[in-house]
Amino acid sequence: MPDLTVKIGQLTLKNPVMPASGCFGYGEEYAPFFDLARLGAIVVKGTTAEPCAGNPPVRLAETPAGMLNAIGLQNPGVKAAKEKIRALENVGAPVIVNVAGHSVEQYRAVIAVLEEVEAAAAYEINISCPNVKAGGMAFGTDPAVVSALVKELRSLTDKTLIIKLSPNVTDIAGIAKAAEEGGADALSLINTLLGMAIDTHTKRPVLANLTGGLSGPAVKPVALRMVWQVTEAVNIPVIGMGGISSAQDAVEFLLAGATAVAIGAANFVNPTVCPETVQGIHRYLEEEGYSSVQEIVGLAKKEWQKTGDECGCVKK
Amino acid sequence: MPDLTVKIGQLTLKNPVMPASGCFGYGEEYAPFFDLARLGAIVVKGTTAEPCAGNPPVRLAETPAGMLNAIGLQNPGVKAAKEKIRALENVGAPVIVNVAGHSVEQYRAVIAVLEEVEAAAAYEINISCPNVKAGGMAFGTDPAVVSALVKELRSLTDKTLIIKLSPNVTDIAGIAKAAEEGGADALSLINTLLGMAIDTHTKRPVLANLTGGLSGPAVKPVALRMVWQVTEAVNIPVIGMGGISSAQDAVEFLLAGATAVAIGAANFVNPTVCPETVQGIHRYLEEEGYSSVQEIVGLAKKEWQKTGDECGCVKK
Amino acid sequence: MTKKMSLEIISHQQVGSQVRRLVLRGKTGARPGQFVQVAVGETHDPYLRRPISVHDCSEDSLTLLYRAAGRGTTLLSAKNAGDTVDIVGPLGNGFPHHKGPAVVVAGGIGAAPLYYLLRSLREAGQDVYFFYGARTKDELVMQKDYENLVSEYAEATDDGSAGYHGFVTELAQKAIAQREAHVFACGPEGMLRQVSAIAARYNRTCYVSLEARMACGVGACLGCVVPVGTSGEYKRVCVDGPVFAGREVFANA
Amino acid sequence: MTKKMSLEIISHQQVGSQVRRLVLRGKTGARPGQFVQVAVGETHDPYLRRPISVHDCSEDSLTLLYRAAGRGTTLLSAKNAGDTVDIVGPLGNGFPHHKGPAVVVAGGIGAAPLYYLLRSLREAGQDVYFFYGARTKDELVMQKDYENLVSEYAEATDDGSAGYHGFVTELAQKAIAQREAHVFACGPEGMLRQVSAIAARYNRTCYVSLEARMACGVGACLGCVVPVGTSGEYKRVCVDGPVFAGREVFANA
Ligand SMILES: Cc1cc2nc3c(=O)[nH]c(=O)nc-3n(C[C@H](O)[C@H](O)[C@H](O)COP(=O)(O)OP(=O)(O)OC[C@H]3O[C@@H](n4cnc5c(N)ncnc54)[C@H](O)[C@@H]3O)c2cc1C
Ligand SMILES: Cc1cc2nc3c(=O)[nH]c(=O)nc-3n(C[C@H](O)[C@H](O)[C@H](O)COP(=O)(O)OP(=O)(O)OC[C@H]3O[C@@H](n4cnc5c(N)ncnc54)[C@H](O)[C@@H]3O)c2cc1C
Ligand SMILES: Cc1cc2nc3c(=O)[nH]c(=O)nc-3n(C[C@H](O)[C@H](O)[C@H](O)COP(=O)(O)O)c2cc1C
Ligand SMILES: Cc1cc2nc3c(=O)[nH]c(=O)nc-3n(C[C@H](O)[C@H](O)[C@H](O)COP(=O)(O)O)c2cc1C
Ligand code: FES
Ligand code: FES
Repeated sequence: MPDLTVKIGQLTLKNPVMPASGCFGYGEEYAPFFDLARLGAIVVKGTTAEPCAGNPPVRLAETPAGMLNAIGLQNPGVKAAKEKIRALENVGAPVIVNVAGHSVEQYRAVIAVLEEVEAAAAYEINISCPNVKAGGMAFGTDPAVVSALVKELRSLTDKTLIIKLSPNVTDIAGIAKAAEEGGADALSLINTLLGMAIDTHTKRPVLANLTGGLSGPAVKPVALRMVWQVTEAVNIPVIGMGGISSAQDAVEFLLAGATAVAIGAANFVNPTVCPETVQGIHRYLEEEGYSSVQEIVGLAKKEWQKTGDECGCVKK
Repeated sequence: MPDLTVKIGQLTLKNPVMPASGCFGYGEEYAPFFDLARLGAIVVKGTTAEPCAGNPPVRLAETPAGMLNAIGLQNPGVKAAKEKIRALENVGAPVIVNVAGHSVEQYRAVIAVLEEVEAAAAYEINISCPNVKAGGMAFGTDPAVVSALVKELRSLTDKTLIIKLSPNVTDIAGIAKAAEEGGADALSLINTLLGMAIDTHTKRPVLANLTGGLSGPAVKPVALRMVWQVTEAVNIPVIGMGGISSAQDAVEFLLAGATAVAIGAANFVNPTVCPETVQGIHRYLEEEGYSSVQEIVGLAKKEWQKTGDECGCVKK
Repeated sequence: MTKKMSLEIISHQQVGSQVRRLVLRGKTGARPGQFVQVAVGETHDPYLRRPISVHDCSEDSLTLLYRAAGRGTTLLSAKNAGDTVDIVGPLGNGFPHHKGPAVVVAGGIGAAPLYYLLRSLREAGQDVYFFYGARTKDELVMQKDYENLVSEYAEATDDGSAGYHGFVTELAQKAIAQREAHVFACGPEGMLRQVSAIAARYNRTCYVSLEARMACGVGACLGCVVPVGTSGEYKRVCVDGPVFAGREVFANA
Repeated sequence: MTKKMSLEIISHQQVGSQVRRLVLRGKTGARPGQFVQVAVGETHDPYLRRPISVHDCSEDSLTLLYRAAGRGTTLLSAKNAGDTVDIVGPLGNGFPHHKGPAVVVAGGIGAAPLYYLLRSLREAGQDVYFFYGARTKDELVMQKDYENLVSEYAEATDDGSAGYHGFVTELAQKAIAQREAHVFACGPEGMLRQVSAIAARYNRTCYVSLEARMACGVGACLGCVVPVGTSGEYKRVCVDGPVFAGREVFANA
């Protein structure tokens, strides 16, 4: 029986698999398909200080091996979300609350309400949100802003603080280090890549919001690369995500250095993908003769010796 | 008979379709499949000052709806490449030479040789190459570096100067503006997204080079978004690429604002994709009642009125 | 109970120019107006499931009627009897039960879910007046099957190639005006909006079945929303619908 | 002439535990040792074509023998007689012509391209000594077909479940030592390296057919390279190979 438990901040998860925020509602939608207690954790939808209606439709577009979404943070606001989070109290898996905002005050307001809610075991801070003060550029694109935001939030809570990184940046490792310096307990990545779809019949963008977030198998190679780079750069655990659809995908992220994994869009395609992934990781560890999931975290780094340099003809 | 011609700098292309650099060798490999004169232009492999052996194998990995490559600029060096370019002189399509380097001197050296070669009608400068002086960070990630590099190259040539942008940046529009300010005649985008693959059996990265460039249909939504953003930001023509596999894909890029398109990995899957795309664009224009391809360049921008803001609940 | 199931194909026939009838073996307990999310292939491209209404359902079978138009449904159409199809369902609220006569209006492939509704209304002994419209004759499929279930049946085509020459809403208008009946409709949005407006005018309860692009189909992704009322609020087509009161989704109707 | 073609499947049979024999209708003019790039599906996933050797070729047919192991080949294996398969080919250099007797060594599915080679050597009246190895009996397929074409035939399995208990290179070693013959081999890299070394020791010309991950298959992408010689230079398996002189690719052999 391999040991599947992993630690993320103060949380001990019974296994390293959780749904990704925004892809699992508040859990109730997937309860008909399997016992939610089989999850390592439950990550709920991005929660804002005030209720948010979200973007107008069309909000979805299918893309090759993936999808675009432009939901736009639709959520009932933290006061209503609190009740839904409390309803998950005895579900048998810790609840991680994804927190969104367009200003530091908005993040602070969400945490202020949830500090009292015992069922909210950890915060996952979505820093891909457009920052109103910075003219709409996302919080997560500037290391100085990230570090300041994380410091501020760190001062507000003793709960596990996870910072969720945007992949739409030049230097993901730099952003990750800034979050670590700010006091994050863990990082999660990647959020969606910014994309677009155009309809050649109507000659208009498909999404009412123009752009949307790309996720699904298409983004897996980018996500895996970023998880590798970030786990090289920081000493806090990383929750890896982006295109995971099977246990094999999940194992790739663990080998690359992720301590746990989250599954997003794949839930839509296969509502039982999360428990199947737990089982599959279990089987992989058994077949390969490992006694715990921790043994394979980052293993590809140890196995790997770069045989060349970045380009065969660079002479540094 | 719709007019398919487009202008890129001083070049007038008979149609807006060309193969992407590195995906079409020096043309000869695809000559058995169709008459190369049917192409708007031929873009040849990245050329460096000295011969370059490239990266060790494994250089390729298949990914969902795409592929990773880590060829590493293998090419015979500009002196040998010159002969291959001359061999294309009478092929019936202008030749665009992709130029790569790890320092400003290296780019300069390539151009110095090619200035004498009439068959080299234009340069496409690949600024995704790791910059030795900047510790391996790519040239294309810093607007100041881009602008300085382009200025330098501009002073060396009167030929059409196309700058090829890396998508691995926070602010593609800012980089594009820097290239325009530096004196570029046109831009091409996107180069590949940096990605990685891990083999769960060997527990090692698949590519000997660790990371590779992701291309193919998987990246199309990201490419399309960047083409939209860049054509909003600059006044020079853009050659759009990234995941184009059909005329419909090509039309999406034109509608988004690209003046021409390039097709990369899809040549590997369908060696006649380029001429089929030319035909398909022709058919689209006829069916939709346009008399020239220029009429649809950027049309989606005109058709589109943003119905919301970036997030339904941002109050700026 | 909503489940993920792999069902064997009993038959898969072409019943119209682009329309296929897919009969699957299995007990789903689906109600009229519900739908299933169909996996059209085995790979990551196409990526998402396709929402398809329940055309009919029995103790041990589930029938779908769909138009093989785009990439995913075309891929689905290549499957043969004996192959299996992976579905998630039944999903959605379905049509509500109401006593008394019903006016049922179908536009094009929107007829698909109405067959099961007609059959259950018929079994409950209710009078049904059914109006079946399409752009052209070719798009009317399996007309006899519908006709056999109803008290009154009429067709309309935009081009006059079959039945009444004009919109099906014009036929429906008369029936709605004449009869004290509940109205049910499925078809293109423009048609549904009009049917809702007509029903409102005559003060009839009216239910429309909507379409929206879906990812999860179970209410989790918030991708399939429609605006309801006039407050700027959104509801999810997959779980709050696909059947809505006409007044709710066509506020100005 | 290298072309993109859509060929009809004449037959598609399982001939071993995971091995399928695919016969396509069409004139390709392929030579022994060449390969084709096969489109395994119709969508973007799997994305790349699969390189498969020409197992046999006639005026109006092309036969492939492949192991349905991974995602792409498994998808291919679902195609039936009457369906079409899209290929690009013939590609690669093929085996060179040499007069005189030949020692031919096959490892596992590496036997596939050697069948056509054996047939053409036989038709040219050349003596052929064929050694067929695999890990276990199950991986030896269509043995009779090979046996019928050659002067000497022997099998080897790593586990002793059929023929000689040991590596096929041990059988080949004796034959190469004894006979003044050219050597041809296809199979796992380790085996090819050894066969090259043995041939070098006895000063025989030796040709090996290599595998590499490919994208284009036509020499354009530079993805499929192998190091040649000792200079750090690379050659493309798809156009400079797949057949190489043993000495060239196993420099220290
Ligand atoms: C609740 C519901 C019930 C439906 N019932 C039926 C039915 O019984 N018979 C039938 O023929 N069709 C039905 N549809 C429409 C059907 O879902 C679409 O025709 C189908 O998804 C198109 O897929 P494609 O592969 O043909 O097209 P593609 O162009 O490949 O589709 C691309 C993407 O857009 C989505 N999409 C495209 N058109 C529609 C549409 N009209 N509605 C929703 N999503 C769309 C697809 O699901 C997919 O995600 C129903 C839709 C909904 C929402
Ligand atoms: C010139 C040449 C001739 C070949 N001839 C035959 C043959 O006659 N019969 C046969 O069974 N096999 C042959 N192979 C090997 C065959 O190409 C691979 O087994 C096949 O590509 C694996 O695809 P998959 O879908 O099963 O695996 P996947 O795991 O889905 O493959 C993923 C990717 O890796 C590549 N890949 C995986 N394994 C190999 C491999 N061993 N060689 C090259 N690429 C690989 C695939 O092409 C694909 O791009 C040949 C290979 C080459 C290069
Ligand atoms: C429909 C949808 C809604 C999402 N909503 C959120 C959200 O509210 N907050 C957040 O941090 N990430 C959100 N994400 C991003 C996912 O949590 C995840 O980071 C991303 O989708 C990559 O994983 P995947 O490829 O497995 O989907 C959303 C993704 C999707 C597809
Ligand atoms: C095998 C391969 C080699 C490439 N080599 C080069 C190169 O030498 N120079 C360059 O600027 N881009 C190179 N590229 C990037 C392509 O030109 C193109 O920008 C990218 O692949 C996106 O297009 P696609 O999705 O159509 O492939 C290469 C891409 C591939 C797949
Ligand atoms: S499709 Fe996901 S909420 Fe309706
Ligand atoms: S596969 Fe492209 S060069 Fe060989």
